[in-house]
Amino acid sequence: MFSLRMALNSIFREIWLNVISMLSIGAVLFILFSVVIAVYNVEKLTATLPEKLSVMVFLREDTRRDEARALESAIKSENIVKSVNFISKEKALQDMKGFFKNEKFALSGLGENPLFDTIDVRLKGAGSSAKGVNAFIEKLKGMSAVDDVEYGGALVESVYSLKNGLRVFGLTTGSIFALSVIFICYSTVRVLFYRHEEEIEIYKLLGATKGFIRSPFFIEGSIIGIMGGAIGMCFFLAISRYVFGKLFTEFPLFSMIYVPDRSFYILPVMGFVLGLGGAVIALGRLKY
Amino acid sequence: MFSLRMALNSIFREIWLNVISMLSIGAVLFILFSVVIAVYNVEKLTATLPEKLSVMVFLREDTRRDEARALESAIKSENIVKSVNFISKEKALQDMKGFFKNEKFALSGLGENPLFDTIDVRLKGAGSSAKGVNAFIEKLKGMSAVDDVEYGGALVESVYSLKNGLRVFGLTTGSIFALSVIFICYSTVRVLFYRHEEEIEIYKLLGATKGFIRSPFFIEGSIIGIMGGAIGMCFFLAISRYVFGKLFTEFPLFSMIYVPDRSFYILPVMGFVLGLGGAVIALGRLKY
Amino acid sequence: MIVLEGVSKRYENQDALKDVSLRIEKGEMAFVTGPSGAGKTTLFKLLYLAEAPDEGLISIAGFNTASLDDSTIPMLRRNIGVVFQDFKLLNNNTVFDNIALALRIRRVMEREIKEKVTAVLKLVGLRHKADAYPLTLSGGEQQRITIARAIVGEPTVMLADEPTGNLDIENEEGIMKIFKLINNKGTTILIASHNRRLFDNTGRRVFYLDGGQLVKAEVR
Amino acid sequence: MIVLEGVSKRYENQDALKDVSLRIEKGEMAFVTGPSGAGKTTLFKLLYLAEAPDEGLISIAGFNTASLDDSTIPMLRRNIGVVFQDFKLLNNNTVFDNIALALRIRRVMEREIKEKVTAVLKLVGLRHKADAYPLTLSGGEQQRITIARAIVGEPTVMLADEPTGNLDIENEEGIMKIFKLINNKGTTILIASHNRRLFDNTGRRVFYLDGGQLVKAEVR
Ligand SMILES: Nc1ncnc2c1ncn2[C@@H]1O[C@H](COP(=O)(O)OP(=O)(O)OP(=O)(O)O)[C@@H](O)[C@H]1O
Ligand SMILES: Nc1ncnc2c1ncn2[C@@H]1O[C@H](COP(=O)(O)OP(=O)(O)OP(=O)(O)O)[C@@H](O)[C@H]1O
Ligand SMILES: [Mg+2]
Ligand SMILES: [Mg+2]
Repeated sequence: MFSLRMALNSIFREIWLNVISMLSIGAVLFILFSVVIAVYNVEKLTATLPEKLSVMVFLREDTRRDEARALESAIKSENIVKSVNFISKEKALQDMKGFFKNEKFALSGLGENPLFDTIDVRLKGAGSSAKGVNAFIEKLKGMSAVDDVEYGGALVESVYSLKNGLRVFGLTTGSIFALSVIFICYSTVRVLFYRHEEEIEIYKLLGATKGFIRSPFFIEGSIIGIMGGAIGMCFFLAISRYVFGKLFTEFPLFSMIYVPDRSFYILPVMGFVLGLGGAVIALGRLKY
Repeated sequence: MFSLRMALNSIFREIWLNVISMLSIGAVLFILFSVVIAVYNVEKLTATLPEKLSVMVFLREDTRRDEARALESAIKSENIVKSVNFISKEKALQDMKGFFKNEKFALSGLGENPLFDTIDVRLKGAGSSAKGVNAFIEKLKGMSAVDDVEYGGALVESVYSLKNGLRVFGLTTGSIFALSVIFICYSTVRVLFYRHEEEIEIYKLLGATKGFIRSPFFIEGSIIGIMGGAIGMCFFLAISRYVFGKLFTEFPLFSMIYVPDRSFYILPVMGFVLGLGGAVIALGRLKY
Repeated sequence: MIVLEGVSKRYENQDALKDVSLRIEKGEMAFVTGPSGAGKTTLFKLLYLAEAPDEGLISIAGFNTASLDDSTIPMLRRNIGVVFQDFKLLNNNTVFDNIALALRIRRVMEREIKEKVTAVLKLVGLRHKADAYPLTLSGGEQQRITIARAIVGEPTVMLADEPTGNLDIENEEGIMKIFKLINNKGTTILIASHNRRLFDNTGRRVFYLDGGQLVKAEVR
Repeated sequence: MIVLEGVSKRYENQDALKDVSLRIEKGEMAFVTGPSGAGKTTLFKLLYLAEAPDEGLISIAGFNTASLDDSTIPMLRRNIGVVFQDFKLLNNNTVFDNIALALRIRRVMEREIKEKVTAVLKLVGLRHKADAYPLTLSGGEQQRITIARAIVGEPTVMLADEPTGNLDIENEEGIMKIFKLINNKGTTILIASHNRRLFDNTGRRVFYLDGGQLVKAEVR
């Protein structure tokens, strides 16, 4: 109780200094949270990218339907494969006619069906790498019933590159930002606590135990951190409601930005941890 | 000279406190610079997007070649148009045959050329909006020689939406971050200067003029700011050399990230301005 | 109660104390005097463990100060009431809280604290200043608050460093009366002062320091 | 040189000065005394413009303090040397720089500063402490540094608030000799102190304050 009173007293005696510090912790947590949300969204976006990759397997003209079915299930059992879809050449022609009709082509002049049976293979997104995909394609090409394999080629490379690059990029940037933010919070509490040095000296000389000396400061640090986090949260909510809100209606595309449900509740918690941690480090090992 | 000595004395007497503050200003300027670079790159990327938009104008079967040419130059004179490219139906067929050959189609069975003359219209990126494009397309559709116009439709909308959305998003985020960073720098200097209040009081009581009192603090604020900016710059250089360096070789896609030449020299300058500004506001109006 | 044996303390370029030996008995009230910079405050700092001696042995309230760990130091300090020459008041706390701190540290109940603090404030004549902040007090008022804080915890040893430097004769006499009262109740008291009025004709022992050396000890 | 007419100053719940009128002539050395909390320091604060009176007129060194703007206040203060009761030394600056500050503020050349500071340090017997920091000095040493800073600028008026509270008799006499010397050179000096030794049998005027009121003025 006394510690809490001391902490509140200390905060209120120099309220503006403390409010400024809370605001700055709030601002920095807000930045961190925005960056994390951005990284998270990029991650989420890229995670879906490779699933859209498909490989077209063209079968030899002389492949029998049962052979084709066998091949289909063989491919399906591969680890890397998400789904397979057999397209007979009759169906392909049908599709094509429909397609070209719209596109102002007339294919009525075609004699014999010039198309091939194909298997449309869709690959799994998670856990697959460019290397794995290439190996899989080589394997397909080696199969007897397979005439040719068509796939993104350079595209596969660059999509995986983008995906992993963005992951590495996002995680590095995110971590560096997070470290910076942690440091700034620590620094804020540290500088704020500097003016307490004389006070701590007096406490010691009067015979206060370490616990007695520390507790008001830990409480003060925690309060500053929690308030900072809460300010950051309000800031984020205000921004996301008014700015993004407007953005969403004007540019519907942005409604695809996804903020994990109520995740911003984590800001006061982070503020608390950082404020308390900052206080602990700032006070350091008390020595008599 | 004396002011400078006082400022350096003040910094060195409590060197750790000042280094911590410099580091935290450095960190925050680094974050700001990274965000600005990111926004800048997104801007740059989106600025090129709409130029890739093309509109296909299909001409009536009975259009004469000279009519087509006249139409072509009429379209070309439109403000919104970047370039036009007339494709005769013979050339279109030629292209198509080449295309389908690779794709295992045989079009040899085709009798008469079923294709149309078309004009491929590329639009300017800058200064054009979804509205302008739609109006232009309506205008094209109204022309007598035009059979049909094919264009991105929803795509046009969403590319412009993306472009403008990203711009609004980037600028808002960037400004909010910039404001936060300015505030954090101010707050750091403010809290750091707090311990000088007694000193300033003594200066006043001894009869120092305002200029005399202020100058050491302005110098101190500037030094802290410049050092902070320099730290941020070193931080950015180190990161961009080692982290991005590795990223570039592993994921060549990322070498498209563009940092305007030597723009990071601006960090110490920003630090200087913020540090000095922080000192000016922190000291406030001195009163006797 | 207080024993020094061959104690020396040196700062960078200065001997603050040189080979000082003295012994103050339990329940005694003694004085230390000497010119400015003689080492009086340094002697006190050694006794309340703010500094460690470079040589010699110090024992206070039954503890050998050389062999104390971090848990017994605060305990020992709570047995010593110190009137600091530079007051060392918490400027952000009221007079009441400044004095109460000495009791809160001892985990005294709040109700008892209220009683005791009010009593010592009355004793030093500053009851009406309970809610004031130290910086709004006059020099002499601050000094009396410091004295009140030192005595409120009823320590077994009291060290008073120049306790009347900012006080007029009436207040000085009042404070000395309080010290005698406490001393009569059994508290060992050591007072450092230039003010001869405090110890002349008291029959108390006075130690003379000069340049860090104990040059004389006499009963006045 | 110093004129007060019907001056009152009140703090929240306290009259620190009540209807005080007094006049100190140019070149005079006078004393203010009175019990702790009488208002001596408050009187000084009004004179060096740290506080404004609620009522009455104050004139010092030819200036009416009520009609000063921000550019003349520092000029006036540079004409007044103050020995603060609580010293007000810059703890982050050396003794030399603390004293030199009073001259740097006056835009004195560094070479001259060096000479003058060394001279006053010798005067107060602390030349060997030029490079020390205030917090490493004894109470009496800090007080003498404060005195040195007040006199180094050769002010026309000197206000000394309890300048010998932490000093032994020898140092006290030394400081009083310095004050007399300066006074003989023409500086008007006002000293606040409880210490009767300073003014008894000097033939100087002594003003008695009590509870903020001027109760007596006599020549001792
Ligand atoms: N931390 C320190 N560093 C360096 N020198 C110090 C330190 N503390 C004290 N001294 C020096 O040691 C000497 C003794 O100081 P001390 O404070 O004990 O004197 P004192 O007898 O209390 O004097 P006073 O009556 O003026 O208070 C002084 O010359 C002082 O400058
Ligand atoms: N800023 C302030 N706010 C409230 N009260 C104040 C303030 N400054 C002084 N006082 C009160 O005014 C009265 C006079 O104070 P002052 O400092 O003038 O006394 P003094 O004569 O100098 O005493 P001492 O000899 O103890 O230094 C005191 O009771 C003090 O508590
Ligand atoms: Mg001392
Ligand atoms: Mg006073």
